[in-house]
Amino acid sequence: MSMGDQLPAIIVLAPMFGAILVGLLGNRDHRICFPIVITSLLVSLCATIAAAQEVFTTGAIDYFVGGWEEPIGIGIHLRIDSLNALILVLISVVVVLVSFFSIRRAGDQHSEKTPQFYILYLLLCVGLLGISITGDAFNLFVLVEVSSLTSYGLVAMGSSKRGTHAALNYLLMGTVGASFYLLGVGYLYLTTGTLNMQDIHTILQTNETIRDSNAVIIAFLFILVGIWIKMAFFPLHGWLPNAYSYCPSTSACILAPLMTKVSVYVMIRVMIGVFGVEWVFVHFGWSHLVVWMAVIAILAGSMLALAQREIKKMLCYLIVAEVGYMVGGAWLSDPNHWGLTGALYHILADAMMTLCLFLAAGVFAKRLGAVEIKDLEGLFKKMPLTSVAFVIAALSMIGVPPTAGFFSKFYLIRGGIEGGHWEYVAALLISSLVNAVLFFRIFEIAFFGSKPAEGHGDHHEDVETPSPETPSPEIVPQEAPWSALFPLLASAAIIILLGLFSGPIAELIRESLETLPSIVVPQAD
Amino acid sequence: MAEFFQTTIHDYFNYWVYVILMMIGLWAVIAKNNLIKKLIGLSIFQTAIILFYVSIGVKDGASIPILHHHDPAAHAVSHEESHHKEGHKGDDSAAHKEPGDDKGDNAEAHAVNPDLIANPLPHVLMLTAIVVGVATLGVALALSQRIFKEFGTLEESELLEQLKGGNVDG
Amino acid sequence: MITKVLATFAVVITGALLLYGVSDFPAFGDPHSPANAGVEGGAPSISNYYITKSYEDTKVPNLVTSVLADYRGYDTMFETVVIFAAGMAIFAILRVFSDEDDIEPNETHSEGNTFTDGDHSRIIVGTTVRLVVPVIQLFALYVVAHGHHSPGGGFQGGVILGASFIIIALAMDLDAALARFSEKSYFRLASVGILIYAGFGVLCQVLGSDFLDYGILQKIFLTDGPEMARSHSMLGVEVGVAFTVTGIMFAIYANLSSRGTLKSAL
Amino acid sequence: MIFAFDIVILIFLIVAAVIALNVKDLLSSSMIYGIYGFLICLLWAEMGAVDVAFTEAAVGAGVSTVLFIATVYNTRRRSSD
Repeated sequence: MSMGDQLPAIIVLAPMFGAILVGLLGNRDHRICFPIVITSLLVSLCATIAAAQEVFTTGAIDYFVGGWEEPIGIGIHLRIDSLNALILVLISVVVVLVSFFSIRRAGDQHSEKTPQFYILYLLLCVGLLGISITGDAFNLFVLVEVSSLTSYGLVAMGSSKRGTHAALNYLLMGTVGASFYLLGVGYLYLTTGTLNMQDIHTILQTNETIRDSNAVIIAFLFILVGIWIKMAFFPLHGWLPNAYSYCPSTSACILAPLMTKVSVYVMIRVMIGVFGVEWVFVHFGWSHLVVWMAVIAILAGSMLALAQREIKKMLCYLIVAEVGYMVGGAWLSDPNHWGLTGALYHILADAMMTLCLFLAAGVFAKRLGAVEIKDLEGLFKKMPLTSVAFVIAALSMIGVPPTAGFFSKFYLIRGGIEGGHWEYVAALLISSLVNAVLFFRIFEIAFFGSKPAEGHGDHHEDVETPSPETPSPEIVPQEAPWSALFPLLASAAIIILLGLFSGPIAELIRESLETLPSIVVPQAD
Repeated sequence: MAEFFQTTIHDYFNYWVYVILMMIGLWAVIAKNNLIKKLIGLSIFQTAIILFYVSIGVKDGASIPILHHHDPAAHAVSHEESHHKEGHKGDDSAAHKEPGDDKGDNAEAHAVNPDLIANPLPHVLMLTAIVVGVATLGVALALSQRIFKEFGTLEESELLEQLKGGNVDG
Repeated sequence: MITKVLATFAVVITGALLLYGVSDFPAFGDPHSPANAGVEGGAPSISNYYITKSYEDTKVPNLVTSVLADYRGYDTMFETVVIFAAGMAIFAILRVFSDEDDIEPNETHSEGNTFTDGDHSRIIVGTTVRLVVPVIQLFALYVVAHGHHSPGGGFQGGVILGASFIIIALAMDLDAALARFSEKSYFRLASVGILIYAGFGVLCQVLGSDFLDYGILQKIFLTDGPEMARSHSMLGVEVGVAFTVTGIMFAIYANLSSRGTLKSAL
Repeated sequence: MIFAFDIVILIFLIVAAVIALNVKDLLSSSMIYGIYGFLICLLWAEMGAVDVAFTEAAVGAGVSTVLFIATVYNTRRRSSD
């Protein structure tokens, strides 16, 4: 039994043993928490990289927990294939970066609860990694509950009054969403008799009576609605803006980039792995309606972001728009799957962009006390390095070529054109334009000072009497501490690397979609 | 009449009731003003889904999923006699060839007959769902206590007024 | 008012969709429905496999316990993680350390540590609880240990054990229960519970088989075949689950009933 | 699995659920939720799901009701709707 094929278990177990150790040893001395956390996450990171390497060289890794293999559905079946290998690497990279950002948090308020914070943090990593690996429909529900419960705890952990109310709303909607998913799996189990994703897939392909039965259509509908609620897809996004903007900044930095993206991956896994592409686009057939819902999500998200004054609220509505990109991309049903490639690539790109932006917003709130956009006075001078990372992430959001955001939009637009969804392509372009307006408005305030009319350039500052909002230049808050700077610059660098290597990465993703039958959906209009 | 009773009432009554219970729970989660009532609605919503899962695994005339005597052969024999009295259906389904136990049927003279034992899988899944439901309920009650400590009320209407009106700290 | 109309509208649609799905269901109680007897296209029915083969594999008469702890043990491990995470989340949300002003400070109970502490109205409750609690705890251990043969197991036994401490807190006051089961000890007990469960899994890996594959543990339990090893390790895993559930159930009650102060309580 | 018994409990369930949600006093609402919990536990025991019934009795109906009552004790007992 070489270590090689124990990888799926190691990936999930490393953070879990970290959480247990923090549980046992953490209360005695809080300084021991971070070393345990960082070692367990690094072990998991190496395991995911090794697994990804093995997947792209030899092929999918199948792992049967408990050694139950012969009849397929008996035990729980974990599977790493080219669809989720990159997602696993993404999760462990983001998790390691944010754990650096969380060092600073340990010092300040609520320091008695540091062990509990790290336990919830590690168990959230266990839930997210487990969701990406599992090949069993009910096991996915249990892991969704693990990650949801830990995220409710993380959101409500701060001292903000609005945060508690937002956490309760998040809990109510999240639980209803997870229960809808459970209901969908129940309908599927009742008609197919098994819980293993691959087994359901084979049954749905071979057995006509089941494939056309209403119960399977209703099962898919409820699984989809449940996942959409977890993903904050536009009409069901009510919980996200308050939950992520009023929670402690460390929690926002870990939840914003990952929770919604992993739910998008789950939707794609259910569409491809469980129901099968041709069942979804031919039998279920509502793909045009879903693309139109995605268009509405993109436009509404962008417009609402434009209307916001607080930075974090604005970023939250951008997340809602980005979710619209991915859902639309996945449902484009274009013949050679550029939409799906774009959606999967966008999961990687968008997670990094959101991470960088939320880290920057967290640092602004901590160092400058800047909650509103207009508070970002003279940012470039005060915090040059943070601003560099913020600008890179913003350019990537807009879709400027060297960054990852440009290439993901490029693939999505190409999928939209080939799939004949011109409304989707238009929505993408409009949203990029709105992002441009959004971020240049911030650049202007950050670079030129609060009121452009008041004469731009800070060299005038000492001449005029410093107006009340512009703090006098000598109290210039210095750069963010290294524990915040390292993840910021690292994520900005990854955004550019993802952009430069987008060709080979897209090729890796397309290789996983090769086996899908390319179906041309009869154009409804 | 018995025909009507058999087809509509017997076959689908359980599923009708689980849908009604679920809708009562969902309606309460959305429409009730008091947070505790919302949580009671959420619990009813979750127990209704558990009722649906358990009614998947029910078999007419089947016993609980515990094999009584240690020796399965002895067990299956006593099982068939005990069922003769109770339901005539049990008898002919016992003779019916089951895919599960046709292998080596004669070697294990009386392999356990799956039709006479309830399906254990939904029960396992629902143990998990009940425990997850209570965990979520605990966290939700902790949140509502903290909301009461900070806002002084548990009524959704008053909470929204306070959030919109006063400049509650961000 | 608008939310009530919106709610009714959403509920009616969801209910109609669900009932539309129900129309295709096999009859209730039908032993040959796909879930109970499998579908011709797919693999042989897994539940029939559990019923016919699980006694040979694991020597555990209670099919639910064998499927819960062995075949789908990975699910149950994450269920224990869910409970542990809920305990930690409630601690993080509600627990306060500084005794800032409490809302509606309840009249503090007299400091008596005896079950009745002289207050006549509590004599009946106090004496019965004093007699009943050891029996409850014994029954809880029986339920955990006897999970293989009768309904019960880690979760039920753990909850009953936790409930025995809750009864002490209700009959006397929270300080008496915390004196017997302090905060540090119930969080440590919960962590040890998960350590036992995951430890069994990793032990199987170390001995050379897959995660949670108990058959390999026959090298340790020195049983003649893997089946008995599976049965013993299932009992070990159930004990781990019972530890975690006991600790966390009492933690949830202690935090909720005392608004996180762990002082004046229900 | 006596079907008549099944129907009676199911009807009681719906009645208990509706009452639990409409009673104004939260303490009695929690107790009626306890009744609902034990009714559904009885139903599952009767449907052959003994482990689920045991868990629901201990965890679902038992501990949940205690947690509800603890929370109502620490907050307000009257509910507006």
